[in-house]
Amino acid sequence: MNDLLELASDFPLLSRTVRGGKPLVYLDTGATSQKPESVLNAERTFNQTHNAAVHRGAHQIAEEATEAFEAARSAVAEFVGVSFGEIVWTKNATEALNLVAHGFLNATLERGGSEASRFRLTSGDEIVVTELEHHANLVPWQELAAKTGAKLRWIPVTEDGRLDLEQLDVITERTRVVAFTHASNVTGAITDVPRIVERAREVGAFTVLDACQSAAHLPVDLHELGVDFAAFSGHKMLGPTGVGALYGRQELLEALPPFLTGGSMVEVVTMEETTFMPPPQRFEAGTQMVAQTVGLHAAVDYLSAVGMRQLSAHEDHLARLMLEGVAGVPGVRVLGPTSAEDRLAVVAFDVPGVHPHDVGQILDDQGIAVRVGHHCAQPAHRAFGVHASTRASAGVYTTPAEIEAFIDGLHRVVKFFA
Amino acid sequence: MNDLLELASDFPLLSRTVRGGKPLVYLDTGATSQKPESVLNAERTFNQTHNAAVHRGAHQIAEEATEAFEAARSAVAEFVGVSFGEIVWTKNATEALNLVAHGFLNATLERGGSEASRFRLTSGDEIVVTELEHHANLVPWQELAAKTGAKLRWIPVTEDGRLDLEQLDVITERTRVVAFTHASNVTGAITDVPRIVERAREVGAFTVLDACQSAAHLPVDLHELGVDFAAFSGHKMLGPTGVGALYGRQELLEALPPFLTGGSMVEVVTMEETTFMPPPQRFEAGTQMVAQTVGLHAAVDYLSAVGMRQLSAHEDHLARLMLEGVAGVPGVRVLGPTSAEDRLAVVAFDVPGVHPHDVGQILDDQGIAVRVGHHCAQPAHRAFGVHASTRASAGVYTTPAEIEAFIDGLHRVVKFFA
Amino acid sequence: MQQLYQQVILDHSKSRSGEGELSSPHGESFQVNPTCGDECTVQVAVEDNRLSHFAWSGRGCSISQASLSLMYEMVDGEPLDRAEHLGETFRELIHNRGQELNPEKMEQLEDLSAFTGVGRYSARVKCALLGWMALRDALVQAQRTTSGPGQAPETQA
Amino acid sequence: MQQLYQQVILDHSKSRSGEGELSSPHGESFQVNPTCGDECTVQVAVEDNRLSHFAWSGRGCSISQASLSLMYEMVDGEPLDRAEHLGETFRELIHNRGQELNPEKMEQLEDLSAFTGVGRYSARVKCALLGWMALRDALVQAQRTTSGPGQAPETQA
Ligand SMILES: Cc1ncc(COP(=O)(O)O)c(C=O)c1O
Ligand SMILES: Cc1ncc(COP(=O)(O)O)c(C=O)c1O
Repeated sequence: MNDLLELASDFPLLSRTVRGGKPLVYLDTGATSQKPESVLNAERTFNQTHNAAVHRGAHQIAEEATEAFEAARSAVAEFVGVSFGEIVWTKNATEALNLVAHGFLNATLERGGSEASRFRLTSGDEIVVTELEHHANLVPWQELAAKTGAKLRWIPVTEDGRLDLEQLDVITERTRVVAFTHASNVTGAITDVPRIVERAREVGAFTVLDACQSAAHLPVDLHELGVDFAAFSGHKMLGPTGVGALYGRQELLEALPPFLTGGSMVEVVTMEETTFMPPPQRFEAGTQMVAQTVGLHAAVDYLSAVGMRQLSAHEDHLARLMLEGVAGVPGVRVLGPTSAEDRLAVVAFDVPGVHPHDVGQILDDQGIAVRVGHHCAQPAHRAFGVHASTRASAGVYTTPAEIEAFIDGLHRVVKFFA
Repeated sequence: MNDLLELASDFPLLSRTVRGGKPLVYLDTGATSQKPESVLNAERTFNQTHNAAVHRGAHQIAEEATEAFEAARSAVAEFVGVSFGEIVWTKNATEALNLVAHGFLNATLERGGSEASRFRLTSGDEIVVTELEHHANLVPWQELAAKTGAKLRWIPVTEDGRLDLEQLDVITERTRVVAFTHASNVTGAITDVPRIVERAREVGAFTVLDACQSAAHLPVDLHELGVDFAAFSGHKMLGPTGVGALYGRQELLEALPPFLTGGSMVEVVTMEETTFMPPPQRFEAGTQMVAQTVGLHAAVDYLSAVGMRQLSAHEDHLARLMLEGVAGVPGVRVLGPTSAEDRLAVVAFDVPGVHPHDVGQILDDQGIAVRVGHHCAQPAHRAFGVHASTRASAGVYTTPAEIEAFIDGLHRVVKFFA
Repeated sequence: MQQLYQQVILDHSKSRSGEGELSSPHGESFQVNPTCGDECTVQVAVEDNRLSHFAWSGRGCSISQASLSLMYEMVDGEPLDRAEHLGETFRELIHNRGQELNPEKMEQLEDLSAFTGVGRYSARVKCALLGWMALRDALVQAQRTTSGPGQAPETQA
Repeated sequence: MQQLYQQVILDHSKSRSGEGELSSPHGESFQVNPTCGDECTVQVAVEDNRLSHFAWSGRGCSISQASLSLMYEMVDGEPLDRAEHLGETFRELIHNRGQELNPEKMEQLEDLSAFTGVGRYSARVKCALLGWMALRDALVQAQRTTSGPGQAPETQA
């Protein structure tokens, strides 16, 4: 019981009501998290006091802005267990994953010089993804495959919504990239990362981890996990919208050709040609989301103060309550593991005969906010034989009472459409 | 005199002091603008009350977030004189310009189907830029040229820092794209857009306008200007960092292949392939900078309430004061037009024998914040025979007294290093 | 919730009138709601400026299915201009944020007036209109195909 | 400002000792400060573990030029380990946010101690260190090139 955190009062939005005075039960953290007051304050203070162009001005405010911006990089790097220079700011995880895929594309188009040759793809090469991926970690690889002639293959999903690691032999000597999720935003299943990394290393393939769902809910040490690249988003981990990050192993970032080009990532520019800065600047073209990185800094400070182990134990408890509760609603099928082991408090389910839109609507009417649809993972839904589902997902601020309200609400849904 | 606005008190940061109690004189608006309280409040209110994933949830907060997000699009579209569906959110202007360049690249790589064929480039094609461009509107085109085999050509700069429109014949039947700035961030010169558009139309080339500097300082009507694409950044126009926009003529956005791929921009996704949504969603992959679009909405409301004509008259007056003042400092050379006609209140200059870093440092010591360096426009500086310059730039909140303080400071710089 | 899920909507979402396929339609449109993957296909045949045959298939929520089913009942066999006019009025209703239109229009809408409450939920607007978007699109196509008097395609229900 | 722009800095930014070019250096490094386009090239020759010849060229602000000029005076002809050690101490000083190091270190730095104030201005740190980055890089190269006793290249000032 001392697993349980009581933090909701730190989050201003959570005290609001919806649909005519009903207390809000926010179970859509898997889509985007709410932000603690400390994050909102950090952004505001930056904007009111230190806002200026970074890495540019010689004036005091520009120096302060630069220091705040780089301090944020340092804090986020430490939070995920990597070095300062291995964190590249992006607008979201999607951009981070596109950055890596375009690095391969640009190398294949012979940009980036000889050190980029290790990223060149040919039609004999293969890219491996998984059937559980969010579209953000699938479509960029489809595009890369289409443009380079490389072939896309994938690790299938098991009946209980995990990656089928019996089928790791889809990773072969032809595989150049293995892109996979740390935790599914549909099934909540946590991936056995070391096993996939081991297999990828055997064949010399690069690994790209989608850490969007894990970074906010589990202790994540990317160096320890041994992946080559990883992506995550600020808005899912108590931070602002508009900021995300790419992790890349130092040596790889140094060899990867740039993606977006423009100001602040160049060394010498003539009309004819341009030389580029070392990473991470090489990948940060134009004015960055400075205030948002400062907000994300406050977010990881908040998470660290709570403690990621404590947080993950709290959510583990909530996952158990959710799974038990949903199992008690007649007919409802969970898409994903039905036990809480190696699983996030993200529960997607199907109510036979009732469309998720209708499930969500009746819950919303009771003040319960869940997500409905395919959650940007159509192939995963197809694997379960459904087109859409309803998903409840918890966060650091979620309470057992809210899970209870949700389960009650779900019973009412079934009754309404009976 | 009734040109003059007195708005500094709306901007919290401007009341701070620097370097041991000296009042701040912020003349670095060309790099990034300060934000009025109303913008900070709009973002905060959104985060505290309406924050949710947009275009996804069925719950009330998600509906509110979606409405706020699309209302921002509508306000920004109106502000620059275009239709709702012609505005695509990006993280900054740099991304917007890269989006267009990558649209051409992707079409050339045969993405986007037959309707994208109008964007395909071959080695016989030419891309025209100008010597005055910010790196953001130069390097992406260099990259596109290198990847497609198209040739890069450019309109040179005149001695007084304007585009040399006598040399418009660099735009020929081979020209497919003409990318140029609406106003230079170095010389402040405002471009005669209709003349370039007319020439581009004669030869059937697409036009891409960098409206970064103009959008915050002049009335801008992109439909009237007749350009095909345009880019601008929120942080330069009183809005938050982390948000910018691309304008694209409806018909062209409809034909342009996507750039970033992932969630929220797809229709049907299978493991093998993906179909994409119509614009603007097709270009908005992943979770967007929602709170920042809401901030930008408040920013354009603020600018509209001031009135862009009023604002531009105010800045015209400031430009005159700056130019007169700088002309009175012995030896100082302005890089750009020395008269205030067709010119922004952006004045870059060279102090012979004193490096811009040192100029900026002595000004900073007096509380005056200017920018030093090449301002992301190395070729423009090269055209003036210098490597760097000092730049003072004004905004809606700048006062004549601040310009005076700056001119006094500049006299002191010259004395210090005499 | 009763205001949104009127009985006629719940009934039609189950009974689904007009579900089927035409063997050789004059016009056909496939529409998808990208948020949820809901899809529908509408097929039409046109004769003497009337919507002589109509069929639909699809999957989706109660709102979208009921909308298609009621659409079938309202437009099948009707003059084209009446079908189009009805579509306009229905769109107007759904965009009216939960408020009724004037009594005359509400009367024209007949059972479709049950959808009034949908307008209060902006996320559901697309559900109610998906079928009508498909109808409009299918009719545009049909008008292109049928310059002279066409064959009447048969329904395979 | 007098604290930042010490007289010795202003003097050296004008006199620029050691500006020139070696005809065949053992090591050479070009560095650029991307913010402002400032550049420098440092060339070194190494003999018997001493920095036997040193020359630099470049353009930049008074801090960067004075730093190169003083560097020349401090390291030209010195044993390699002393030059490297001096670089370490100087870097430490510049990163010390405007505070002096311990008296012993300040003494070692001699005239370089005039740069103490630069550390207070984080935007200028790079200016003060650009030359020293080039020196370190050039020495790494020289150590690669010179396995045996090399030719002494001549200065063309
Ligand atoms: C003329 C011009 N173009 C493009 C840019 C790039 O804008 P951003 O850095 O916001 O992408 C800037 C500002 O830095 C600019 O002044
Ligand atoms: C597993 C996973 N990957 C990727 C993403 C994409 O993140 P974003 O939309 O912030 O780019 C999400 C969230 O939408 C996600 O849950």
